[in-house]
Amino acid sequence: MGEIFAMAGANLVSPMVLSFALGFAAALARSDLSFPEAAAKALALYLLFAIGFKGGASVADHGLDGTLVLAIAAGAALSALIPLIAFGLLRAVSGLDRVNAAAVAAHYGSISIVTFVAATSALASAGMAYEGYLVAVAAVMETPAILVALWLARAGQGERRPAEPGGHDAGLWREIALNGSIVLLTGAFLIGLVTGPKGLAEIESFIIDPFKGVLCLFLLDMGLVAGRGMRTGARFLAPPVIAFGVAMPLIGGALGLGAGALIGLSPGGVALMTTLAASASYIAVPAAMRVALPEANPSIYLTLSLGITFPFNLTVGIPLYSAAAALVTGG
Amino acid sequence: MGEIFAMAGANLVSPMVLSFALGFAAALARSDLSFPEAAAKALALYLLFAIGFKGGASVADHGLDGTLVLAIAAGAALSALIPLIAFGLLRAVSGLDRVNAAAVAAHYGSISIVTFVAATSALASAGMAYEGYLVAVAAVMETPAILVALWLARAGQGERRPAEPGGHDAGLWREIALNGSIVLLTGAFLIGLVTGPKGLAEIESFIIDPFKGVLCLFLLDMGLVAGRGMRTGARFLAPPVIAFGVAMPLIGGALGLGAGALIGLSPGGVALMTTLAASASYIAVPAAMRVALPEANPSIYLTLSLGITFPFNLTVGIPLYSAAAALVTGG
Amino acid sequence: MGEIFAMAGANLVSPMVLSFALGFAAALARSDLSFPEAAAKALALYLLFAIGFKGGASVADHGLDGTLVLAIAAGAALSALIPLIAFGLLRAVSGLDRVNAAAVAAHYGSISIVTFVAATSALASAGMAYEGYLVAVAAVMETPAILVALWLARAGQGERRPAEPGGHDAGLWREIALNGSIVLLTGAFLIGLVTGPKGLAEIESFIIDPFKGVLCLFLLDMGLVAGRGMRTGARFLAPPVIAFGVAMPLIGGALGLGAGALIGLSPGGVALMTTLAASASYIAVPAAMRVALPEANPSIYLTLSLGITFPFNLTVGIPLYSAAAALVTGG
Amino acid sequence: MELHRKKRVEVIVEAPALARILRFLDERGVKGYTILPAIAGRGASGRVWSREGQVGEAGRMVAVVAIMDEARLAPLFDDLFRVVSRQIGIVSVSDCDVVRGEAF
Amino acid sequence: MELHRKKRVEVIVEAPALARILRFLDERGVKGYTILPAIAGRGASGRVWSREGQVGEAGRMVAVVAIMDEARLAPLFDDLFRVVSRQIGIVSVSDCDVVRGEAF
Amino acid sequence: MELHRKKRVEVIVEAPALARILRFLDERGVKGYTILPAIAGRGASGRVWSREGQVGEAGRMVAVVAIMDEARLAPLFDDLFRVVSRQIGIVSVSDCDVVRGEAF
Ligand SMILES: Nc1ncnc2c1ncn2[C@@H]1O[C@H](COP(=O)(O)O)[C@@H](O)[C@H]1O
Ligand SMILES: Nc1ncnc2c1ncn2[C@@H]1O[C@H](COP(=O)(O)O)[C@@H](O)[C@H]1O
Ligand SMILES: Nc1ncnc2c1ncn2[C@@H]1O[C@H](COP(=O)(O)O)[C@@H](O)[C@H]1O
Ligand code: NA
Ligand code: NA
Ligand code: NA
Repeated sequence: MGEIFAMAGANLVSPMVLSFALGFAAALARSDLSFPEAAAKALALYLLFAIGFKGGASVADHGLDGTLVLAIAAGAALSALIPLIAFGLLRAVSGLDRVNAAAVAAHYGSISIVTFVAATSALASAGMAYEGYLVAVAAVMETPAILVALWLARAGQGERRPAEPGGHDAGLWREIALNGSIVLLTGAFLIGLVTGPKGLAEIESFIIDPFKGVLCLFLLDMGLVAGRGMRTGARFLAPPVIAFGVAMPLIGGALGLGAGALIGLSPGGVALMTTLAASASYIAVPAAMRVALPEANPSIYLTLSLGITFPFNLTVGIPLYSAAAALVTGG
Repeated sequence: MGEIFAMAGANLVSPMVLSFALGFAAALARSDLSFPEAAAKALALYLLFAIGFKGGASVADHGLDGTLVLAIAAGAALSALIPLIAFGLLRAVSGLDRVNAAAVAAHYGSISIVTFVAATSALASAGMAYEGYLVAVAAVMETPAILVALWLARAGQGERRPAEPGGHDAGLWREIALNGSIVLLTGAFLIGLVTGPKGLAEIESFIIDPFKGVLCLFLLDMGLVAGRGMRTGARFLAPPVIAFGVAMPLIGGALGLGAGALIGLSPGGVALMTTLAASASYIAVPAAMRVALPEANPSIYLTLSLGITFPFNLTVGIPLYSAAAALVTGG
Repeated sequence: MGEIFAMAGANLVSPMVLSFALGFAAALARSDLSFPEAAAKALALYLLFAIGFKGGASVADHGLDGTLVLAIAAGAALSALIPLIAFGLLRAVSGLDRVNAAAVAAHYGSISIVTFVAATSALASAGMAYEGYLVAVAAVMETPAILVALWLARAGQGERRPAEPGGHDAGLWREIALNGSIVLLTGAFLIGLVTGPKGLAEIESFIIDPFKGVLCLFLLDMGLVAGRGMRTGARFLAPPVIAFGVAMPLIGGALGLGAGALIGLSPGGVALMTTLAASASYIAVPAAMRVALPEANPSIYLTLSLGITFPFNLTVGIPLYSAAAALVTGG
Repeated sequence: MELHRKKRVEVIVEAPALARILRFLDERGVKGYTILPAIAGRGASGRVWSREGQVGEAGRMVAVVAIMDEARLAPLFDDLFRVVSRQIGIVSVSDCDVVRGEAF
Repeated sequence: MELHRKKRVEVIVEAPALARILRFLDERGVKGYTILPAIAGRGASGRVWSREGQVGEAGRMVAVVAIMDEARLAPLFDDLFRVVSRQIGIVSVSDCDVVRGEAF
Repeated sequence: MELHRKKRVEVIVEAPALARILRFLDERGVKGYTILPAIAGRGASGRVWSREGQVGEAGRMVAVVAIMDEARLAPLFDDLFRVVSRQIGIVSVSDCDVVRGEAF
């Protein structure tokens, strides 16, 4: 128990979390501190490339154990299941209409890769190893949630509305499946897998050594964006919606914890599976919702996911999930 | 004396100074070499974060000695005093009117964080240590000069002009105080202070190892911008104004030297205090002047600060101030 | 022979080539993965600065051997000669008109610095050293090809057309000679030369350690741009033009190989000279052609150079040129 | 040189919907368009946006400018408006003159 | 669809003054605006600017586009001009047509 | 405030030709202009471009906006069109109103 608090405390005063807090505070105080869009995107590309490559190289090094397929199946199942729970919960308690509830639900079934990255970083500091292929699980979890949420949104509309001009659905599915971040994460994973530890050795002073520092800068930017989102968007979040933003990661996380333990992941692996299930997308899914469900209000789902759930997971969630994983696996 | 020339020589042929010279020459020759705005801003964010964090971590490591408060008070006093001297000098010799003289004066009371960073880098090469909290002194020196300069500009207008539409002064003060670079510098300093050497160890391969190289690229860009400024703006600078741009850093530097020695800073600390006092802002203060004193001509203050004083400090000033600091402290 | 295939195989599954392939495939599949323009430019600036600096520092370290002047003269001669061959070949087999053939020819006489950088990286992996001043040779080879190609294009127009409004030719020559990438490459080379191994030591954790990783990210972006180019531009390339895009690097490379061997470069040096002669510009020359030969169709020369020749050189060419260089020099 | 009167259509729309708008313009045979970035804005909803520091596309706006003949615009305008009005965005039309009348 | 004639106000102004301009537009109840970046320019003063490589805001320009009803513009235009003319910048007004007339 | 009718010239042109266009405007005594970035486009040729990930200038477009008096425009317009039409780009002209008539 003491250890848990120690890890939670260490997490809270890590440069990563403090950088996020700095950005969040600066935005709330209306400082003009800001990152150029191009710089934020470049940092995100770096993080995706590095985390994907490292995962692949680690699989190449340690070999594939049989749980890989199970983990991927479990990830896909969680991504499809969580939106159903989220949708039910939102409809029951939040007063959001069907379309908005479905749009929010999609975010929670999908994942936040930055939360995942921050968790790997916290695990590394705590000396907990994890399965490299969880990066592939993360990539797999991005999409199913979107499909389920669209089905939820449209189930209520009786039948599909007539085709809109310029609105090919085929284009939409390709866009979702070939979404840049999935492609980069998966591609870098495959490159890491093919080139293995030798490839990693060639570029590790780029993708390993400065990784945590880059993550700090990126979290600083996330803090700025999240804080600005809260400043301008908080009025769109009714109290039950805010409560959902804290409760849902715990529910999703519990499912991830169970799934990870069942399929026999390592303690670190269970912690990451829990984190993935608990995290909510705020990059890929919002864009997909603007295309597929334009009637839903982005001020609700973006503010909730980035302004409430992301900070919760980053500060309280990650140490909690790690502790729970250690407990459950006896690790 | 020989040592001084040796250090000056070493400084002149350092990769940092040569990178600046390359940019300056390329711009004067009208090469189309240029940095994207977003890249330049990203480099600046990196430098602010890194220098702030290192300062804080160093204070956490070495403990606060009693001179911290003195140094901050001295910095604030210098920042308020230097504009008075600069203003008097400009009015006496340069022929600038009250508003333009006040706007220029604000720049010299404030500081250039890149000059500070270059000085820390030169000190490191020369093996001179310095107090980590001088980063906080730098942050404190940004603002007072602006307030004094506005008072100087308005003192002559009898009374304040009537409120302009859209021109809330309260907004202005908040903007100046919560200026992005002050917030980032101070915030990173605090993060370094809280996380200490352990936090630094986590991200030092990002904020320490590549630091000098990043600084070279940034100075290359500064050279390009300064050279372009001189090419298009030199005609706005009368000879006495140019002379001021070289004399004022020496005057300000002398005050900084005295203050630093009086409060008992280390030789490296005195060198930095001298550099701060000698340096002139070219990022934060110009933007503040466009808001607060739009009547002043930006071609004068930007060209002077970036095209004359910055190169002077970078090439001649820093080794001179370091040598003087060594002399005065007997270090 | 076995070694050659081994090196070719190793090159094909290097993180560099796979990153390019990932980008190329993502673009062909119409993924929305993309780099911000500012990030791509920043990566290019880094690579130019790093490769130039390293070359200069290496010359400072190893001293200038007498072949430097010969190598530069050979580079300039190749850059002027290759467009003549390319132009003749294109006019004979491709059906391109005079202006388009001349524009394409300019690209093949000039060089691709990224191909050069990738070759130095492959040489390093294979443990082959090379002369640092080849960076200067690369800089010299950018321009002559443009002049020859303009002469080829205009030779057929009888006499020069009357001056266009806004079309000063003097401006054009300065733009070409002071082109940003030449200035940066040459400037960084000179800085490396002046500051030598000591300067390199100061910034090597920025320009050496992360170099290969940065190159991977940049090649990923190149893959995206090249793939997008092929997707939208392939219809502008008739089969003989495509064949030219593969044959011409072999012809140019053979000339480079002979020249490099004749003047007595090291095996690595010959490999680089071959690579320079084989590579085709896709940054500097296209822009120059838009200014100097706006009648030529950019969809032809850009698609050919970036979509055909660059991938060919990166995957097949570099190991082939290295093997040939080893063979010829007996190295 | 003789000038020809054309319509300049300006669509300011959220970035995720851009592909849909362009697909629409392509299908309807619009001859050309140019996309300009926007950096921030505010709408009647009071919703403020800014692309500073943003990684995602949602909450970013772009401006599509297409110059075309009135005869080409008339049959597609209502549908264009319908596509845009489902998204965050506005459409406006103004007059302009060009030289090569047949190219628009 | 019926079109309604509106005014398109375009303010090209230095970036440090942007907050002041937007505050003004907000206070005067303007319903919406969009801010576009500019990359370079030259004015009557001969002053050339370019944002390449710039870190600071001074010496950078932006374009604010606001479409609004003439009845809304008339009472605020003189003050808007006064704000802009203290800064580096220009204001121009042109006609345009929109669909939802009441939204502007 | 009294408004003066001016012409707003908009040149959308490939980036490598920008220096040439600006040199032309400078030589002809145009009092001011502003350059806006573009991010993508398509023309009558079917050629699609996008500046995403691009390092070079070729295949990138910019928009030059210059507000000027009709009397100033008339003598330079034909030559401007000639310069632009050799490059990838289009020119359009529309009406707008400004306050300080003599400044344009
Ligand atoms: N009247 C207007 N003038 C210019 N841009 C507008 C106007 N109204 C809305 N916009 C733009 O369209 C976006 C969405 O508007 P809205 O849907 O009203 O929130 C705003 O953020 C602005 O960028
Ligand atoms: N006639 C004009 N047309 C378009 N933009 C202009 C014009 N005049 C000035 N500008 C813009 O406004 C800025 C400041 O102009 P000035 O105050 O005259 O130096 C210029 O740098 C241009 O970006
Ligand atoms: N009708 C149009 N409206 C707006 N922009 C256009 C139009 N036609 C061409 N453009 C722009 O000019 C570029 C070159 O056109 P083109 O020369 O026809 O390929 C396009 O990529 C667009 O950015
Ligand atoms: Na989730
Ligand atoms: Na100072
Ligand atoms: Na070549």
